[in-house]
Amino acid sequence: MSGSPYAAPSEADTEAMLDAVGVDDVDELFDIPESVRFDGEFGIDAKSEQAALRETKRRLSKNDDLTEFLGRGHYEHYVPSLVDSVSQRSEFITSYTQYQPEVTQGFLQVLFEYQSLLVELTGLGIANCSMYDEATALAEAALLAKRVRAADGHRVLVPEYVRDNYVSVLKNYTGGSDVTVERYGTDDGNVDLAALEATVDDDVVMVYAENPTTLGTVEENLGAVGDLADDHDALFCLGSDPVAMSVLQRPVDVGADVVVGDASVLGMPTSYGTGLGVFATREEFLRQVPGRLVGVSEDEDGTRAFTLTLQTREQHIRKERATSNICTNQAWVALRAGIHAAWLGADGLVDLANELVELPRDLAADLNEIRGIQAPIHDRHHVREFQARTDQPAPAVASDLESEGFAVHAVDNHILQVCITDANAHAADEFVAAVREVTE
Amino acid sequence: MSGSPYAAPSEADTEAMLDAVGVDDVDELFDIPESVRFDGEFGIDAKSEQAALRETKRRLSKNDDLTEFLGRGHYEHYVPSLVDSVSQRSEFITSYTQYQPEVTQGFLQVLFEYQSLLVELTGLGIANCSMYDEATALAEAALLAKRVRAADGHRVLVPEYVRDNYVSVLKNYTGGSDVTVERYGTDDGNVDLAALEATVDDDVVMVYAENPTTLGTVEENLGAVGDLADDHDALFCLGSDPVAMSVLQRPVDVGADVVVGDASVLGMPTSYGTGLGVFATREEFLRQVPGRLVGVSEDEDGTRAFTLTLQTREQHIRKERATSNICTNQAWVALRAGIHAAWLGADGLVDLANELVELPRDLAADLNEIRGIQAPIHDRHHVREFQARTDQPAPAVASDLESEGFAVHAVDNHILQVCITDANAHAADEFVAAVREVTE
Amino acid sequence: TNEPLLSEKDQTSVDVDSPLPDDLTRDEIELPSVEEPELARHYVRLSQQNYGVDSGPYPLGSCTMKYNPRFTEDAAALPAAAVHPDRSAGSLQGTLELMADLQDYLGRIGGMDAVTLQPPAGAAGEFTGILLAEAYHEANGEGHRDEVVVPDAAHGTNFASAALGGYDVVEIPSGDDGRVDLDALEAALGENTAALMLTNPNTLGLFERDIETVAEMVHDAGGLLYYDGANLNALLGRARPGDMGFDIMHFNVHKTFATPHGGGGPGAGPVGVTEDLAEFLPDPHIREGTNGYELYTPERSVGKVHGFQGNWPVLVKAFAYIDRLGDDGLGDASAKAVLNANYLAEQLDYDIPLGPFHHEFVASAGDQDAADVAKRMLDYGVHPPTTKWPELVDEALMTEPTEIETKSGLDDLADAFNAVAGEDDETLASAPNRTTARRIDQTAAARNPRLSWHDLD
Amino acid sequence: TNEPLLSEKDQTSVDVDSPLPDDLTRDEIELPSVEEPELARHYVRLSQQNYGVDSGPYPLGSCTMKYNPRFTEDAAALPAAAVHPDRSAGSLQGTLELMADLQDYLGRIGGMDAVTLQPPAGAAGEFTGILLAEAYHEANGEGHRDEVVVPDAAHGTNFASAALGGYDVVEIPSGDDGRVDLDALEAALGENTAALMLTNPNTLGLFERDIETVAEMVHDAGGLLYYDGANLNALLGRARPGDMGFDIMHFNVHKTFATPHGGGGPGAGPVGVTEDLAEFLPDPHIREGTNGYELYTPERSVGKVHGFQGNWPVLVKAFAYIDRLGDDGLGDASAKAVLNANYLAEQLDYDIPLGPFHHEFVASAGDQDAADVAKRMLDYGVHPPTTKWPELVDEALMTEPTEIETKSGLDDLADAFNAVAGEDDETLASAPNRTTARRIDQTAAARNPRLSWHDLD
Repeated sequence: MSGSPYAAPSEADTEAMLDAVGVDDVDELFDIPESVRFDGEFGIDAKSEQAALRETKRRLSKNDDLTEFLGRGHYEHYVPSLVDSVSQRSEFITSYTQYQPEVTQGFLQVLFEYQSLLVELTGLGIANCSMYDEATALAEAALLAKRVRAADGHRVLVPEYVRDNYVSVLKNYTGGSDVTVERYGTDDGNVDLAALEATVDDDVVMVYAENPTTLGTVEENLGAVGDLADDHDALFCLGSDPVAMSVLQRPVDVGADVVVGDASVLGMPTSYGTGLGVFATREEFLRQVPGRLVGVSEDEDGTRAFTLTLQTREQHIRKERATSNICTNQAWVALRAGIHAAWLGADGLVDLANELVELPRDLAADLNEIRGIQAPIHDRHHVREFQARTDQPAPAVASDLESEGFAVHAVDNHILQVCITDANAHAADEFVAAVREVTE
Repeated sequence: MSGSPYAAPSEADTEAMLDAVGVDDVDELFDIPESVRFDGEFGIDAKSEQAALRETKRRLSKNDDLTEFLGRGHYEHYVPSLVDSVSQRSEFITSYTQYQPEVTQGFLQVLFEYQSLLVELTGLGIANCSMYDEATALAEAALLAKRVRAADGHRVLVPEYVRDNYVSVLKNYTGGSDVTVERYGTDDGNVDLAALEATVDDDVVMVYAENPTTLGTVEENLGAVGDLADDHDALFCLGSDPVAMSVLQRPVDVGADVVVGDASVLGMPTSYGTGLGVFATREEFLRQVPGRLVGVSEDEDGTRAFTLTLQTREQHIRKERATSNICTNQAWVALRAGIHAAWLGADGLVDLANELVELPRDLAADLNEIRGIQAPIHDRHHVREFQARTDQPAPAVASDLESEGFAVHAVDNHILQVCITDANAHAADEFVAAVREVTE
Repeated sequence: TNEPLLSEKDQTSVDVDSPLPDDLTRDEIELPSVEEPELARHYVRLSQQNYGVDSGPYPLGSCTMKYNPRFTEDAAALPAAAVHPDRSAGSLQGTLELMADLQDYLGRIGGMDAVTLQPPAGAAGEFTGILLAEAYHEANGEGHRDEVVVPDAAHGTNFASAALGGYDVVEIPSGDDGRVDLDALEAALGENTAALMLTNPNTLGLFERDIETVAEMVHDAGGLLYYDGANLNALLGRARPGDMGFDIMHFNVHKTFATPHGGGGPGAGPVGVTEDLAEFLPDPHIREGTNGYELYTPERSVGKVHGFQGNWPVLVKAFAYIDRLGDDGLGDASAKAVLNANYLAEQLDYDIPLGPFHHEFVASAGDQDAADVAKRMLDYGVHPPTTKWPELVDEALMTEPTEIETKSGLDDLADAFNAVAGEDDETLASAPNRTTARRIDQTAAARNPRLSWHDLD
Repeated sequence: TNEPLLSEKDQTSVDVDSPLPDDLTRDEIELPSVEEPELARHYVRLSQQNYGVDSGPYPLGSCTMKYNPRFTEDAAALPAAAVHPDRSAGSLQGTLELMADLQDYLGRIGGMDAVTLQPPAGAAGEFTGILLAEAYHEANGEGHRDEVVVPDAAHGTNFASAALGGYDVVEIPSGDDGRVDLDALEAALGENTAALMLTNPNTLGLFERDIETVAEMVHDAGGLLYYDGANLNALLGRARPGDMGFDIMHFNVHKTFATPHGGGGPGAGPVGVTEDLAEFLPDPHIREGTNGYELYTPERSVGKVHGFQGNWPVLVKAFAYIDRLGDDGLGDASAKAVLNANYLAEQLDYDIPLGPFHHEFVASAGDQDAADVAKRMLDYGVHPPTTKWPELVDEALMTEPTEIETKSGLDDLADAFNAVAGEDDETLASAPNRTTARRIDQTAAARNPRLSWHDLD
């Protein structure tokens, strides 16, 4: 084995090309000072395709094969085969950003349809093509809020239930913008309106809440949260996802100004956290939106055509005054999510969402039958997941469950979090039995 | 769940269509006498895609996960990812036979390139698009021999080493043609020239031999076999495969009139015996060839174009006087084999074939070190596989090896057959250890 | 623009150097050596010059070009499906269970008592059926029966499969109504009749209303009744060949159970039989024994019709399809297939002489040349119907939209038909103009056969 | 012809009926409900209206559009790769080992001491680098440093990422030779300098010959040197950022390690740093501990830059690519990338003012409008280069063929360039004519933004 199997010129062609260029050796084409030339080795052996694939497989086979009851921001739903089949088509997966729309109408239409899906789900006027994930989308929302708010302001309020991970991202993104991120209180797994009211003031640029929350609960007072934000001219940013939004209160109806979330709940298997950041907002903020937007126009013949638009917001044109530094985004994940959503259709989305209300309700009830387990701990409706209190230390329970082949979150000393969807529901009975086994 | 998820008309459309057709219910469109109407149930429950996939998986998971050292006509080589990626493209896999060549140039060219590969490998003038597998190709060869031979004749001679499976197919196909199939002797894993000479006569229409043989041996006297057949105006049919042919004696050079074999050694994983019947022969027999042929022509603009040709040989035109009853063939498998061959290239094919000579040689030597095992039993060169003698009963050894996670052929009371290729070579050491374990 | 042949991209001649002695090897081999990036482009471009069901309507009569559900590909690609055919039955309980279940499903769907999965295609299924009929008659001491009766409108494979089995084919003309002419049948049947091969609904889409009489006549003559499964998609859940008196039948899994046709194959042609014929089925057969599923040789097996077990991955796809659709889905597939054919027919300007038809109909191009009509339809971005066959209808346009088309898809397809119906012969004769290749000279291809790149300059 | 929008195929309004109380649910939702056969066609047709690397040359300068090996897709799709990010480290030893090995590979390739895989794209890598620089200066009591120096030819993301971190961007003009002007750099550096962000070879394909001097100047000023990895494909095995004095760098895995760009992403932007900066890396980091691989929080970690661990499947693909190519393959990739660029340049009629260039060059369209040149090239079936940037070259055609083109592919590409070079402005302005869409009105799109199907009539 020598050389790259993907470097096309044959030996004979290489000779001819060197001749044409007028050098004897390709090394002569490298204008690198001797002093910084690298004459070492990386020490990586070249391999056949078969061996390279086997090497990856060999490593990954060291992962334990657990049935996951995990959620908290990353979810699995059954992904129809059509998604892989279509998204792996060369023309889609090997293409670049649509800088030449005349030859990339296909992907542009796919992204336009994805934007349309999110507009329908959120009720907001516009959605972009994607941010990296929910955390970075939330951060971009805070930056948008800072930019669009009439008065200067410095505070972003997020509820206690938001993952530390996301808050860390939010703080990093807003660190350069004279914004502080603060937590506000919650009550029984929902926003504590009184706590929010006590802290919100005119220095607040954005109030964030989630529905469903990271705890799996359905928020019951979103309209009031929106009103409180509105009273102080702060933006109300709501975190959700495309499946939940198909049945939960429509974001625009509870006063949301921005919706963020992770749309990789559609189209992707669990992928160690790969996201698809939702970013939808009101039309009035259009020119402050981060990321790519696909719009409709006409071509020379007057035929409808799609194109990236309003690019003057973006880094490659506006540089340090851009609305965001994002360039490469999650377009292909958006393609996959779009196919999945189209495959489900309106009915399928609603049915799935309803199933995600029933499954955790039933599983919590089953677990609650077990001595030493109280579930759910929040007196709320749930989507996909819920928390349970364990008499025994939760980390030990989680660890014991791992030995039984199941993964759950231990979020506190005596709190487990359990997620159930269409993807793992078939294992619910075994899971309950395992929990009984390790706790009783 | 009701109805087929792949039946497109919506409920509203169905109503409108029934109206247009002028019936109230779709049942009215079925002109079936009451007495033969079926009013029962199949008793098959409709399922979601997820559930149906799980049901297939559930069944197949009951297969033991064995590392196979099996061959004897069905082989595995590493199949590059490009093969799946390309062959699964909708335009290829969802298309029909190329009856409208103006919109199927792509598949026609693929098949033309496949034919060209076989012409190069065999040295014979023509190759068809595919038969079902080696066994049916062999049978078609015998029928071709019967048709093209100047004098009437009734005997087809095949060597002892041919699988009973194949002989059964051969007998079934020739049963309607006044042909008898007879075995002739072999010597140390090769054709026994003397035995052949003793039996061949002017009533013989075809003599068959293999290279490599079903036993894995390389035939050393093919030229003489060809001459013997020629002496009696019988066709010489050679069985081989595209990988072996890239280094073994070129069929045309040993006098082969027809080459059959299984080209599914390329492009396919083990697939419980799915084949790709090779059928190549001399140009003079062109109009007697069974199956599809792709040829070159020009279109209205004078541009080179491909098309199915010489269709008057085929069943849809010539009916009972067709050269064969074959219609649906193995085109998609030919596509896969063609991609695999192109991916290997000339060098890659030769390298692979050479590896297939070295691997069994080395493995046989290793097994021969084990007390109670003699390998190989034939004093020949081998390709992919060889036979070994076991002091213990071979079926018991094979069964014990199964418990250790390996599958081998027990072909006789004290004879094992072992196949090693690039696909299982990584497990050779464990295999040798297992054989030692179960025999010593 | 044409994609060059691989051989035009590169030809590399390799001197064969091998661990084998020189006299056992060839000297050299010359093949293209093209790196993967260029290979990927080659095949992607070629695919783009090919039309499949996913490209648009494919109303090819008698071919039943249904949508191929993508999940069935995933089912067939499961690693546990990739096994060698010589594996012990004990180590392949999953494979055998799936096959046994598929046998069972097919038996229920066809109304048959036993089913073999071995035939690798529909025509191979027909031939298997012929072998079974032969063995049956032999066993009954009626080996003299050497004729197979086939209606003129039958698929060419029926004739060829019977001939391959050594039978004389007795062709009978159809009646004016497009169905079996009972008098002609009566005349054709006799003591030498081994079987009648029948498609129902026939290739005109017409149900053979007299099927019970036909069955009685064939059986009275001592023959067997063979069902060509090509048009089974018209009957799912509404009628079963076994209930009509058929003794043997084959299934075309790509037609009825949506396995992809792959540009020509692989297919699978399982064969179902009544109890009387079960003992003759090919070797091996699968059954559930006391220790799980097992392979066995039926008592008077005809032997093998394929080197191994047929086209297994195709069988997995068929199983997954049936298992997903179930009774409801299968019945709905037929209902919509028939509705779609009738709705499409209703929209066409072309005359459709015979009916009532089911899942397909044969229109007549009238004064137009049906083959030209087909070429012209390509210009409208759709695949044309089967043409000029069956010959019972002048300039036949044999059309089968299947259940996968939407109403608006059918409307568009009808628009294409009707646009062509209104065009003059010159326009038709010069078509197609908007395709990868324009009209291809078939005569030149056959007169000067060039079948490999070695034959090109 | 256009493929209709899904919303034009169907719109189904569903009244939401849910187990939740009404006041917690929406009333209705309206979305297309299209059966799978039609959906498959929809997406297949849309794909056919899209151009990718597998379609033909894609010499988009600075984007490094390499062939995406298909086996890396299979690697990333392995079932064992599909895991939840909150799984315990103990149960994910395979994932962690692969990540640790990729960190190690990237460290060796870049000459860096530690690497984080968390940034989900190149720009996210830049931003992570900025966070690291900030944390480093803070830790050294130099939190006052609030300026990042960026050459005018740098990628727009450099400016935007620095700004996102709260830094003032000090832009410096390039010298006449297209490289960093040392005087301008000297003037820009000072006690407030946090970092210089540099691409090498730069966006003109030119190696910054004075890199050692540049590094010394930046370090003397107390700043850090940041390497933008966009052009690393030019240097593999021949030079390493770490050896040139860079303190921080990001890798664009789709550019250098052939992961697919997917029409815009996902990417991955791993960041490498020298030992001094390792303690600031994002949380969590991976290391081999006594009980296997483990996740830990670096001592002075900047925290998180992605909700979880970045774009994991992309990282698997990058790992598989590097593991397959090894030293030989990676070095050859760069050699052929540079050879291809030089060979292509040699064939062009357009002027290329600056050199010697490496894997890409910037030609000038001269009197022609570079954007029009690009549109016209589409008519020749190839993807055009990046245009009008960098502005250092008039009417820039920034061209990067990469190593995947054959000589004859480059000849064809050159023919397309040269054909366009010989055409008049009118022809160019009216191009393209042979594409799915003709020239699209960008102004109208921005003036009247219609960003969802709700905005259409």
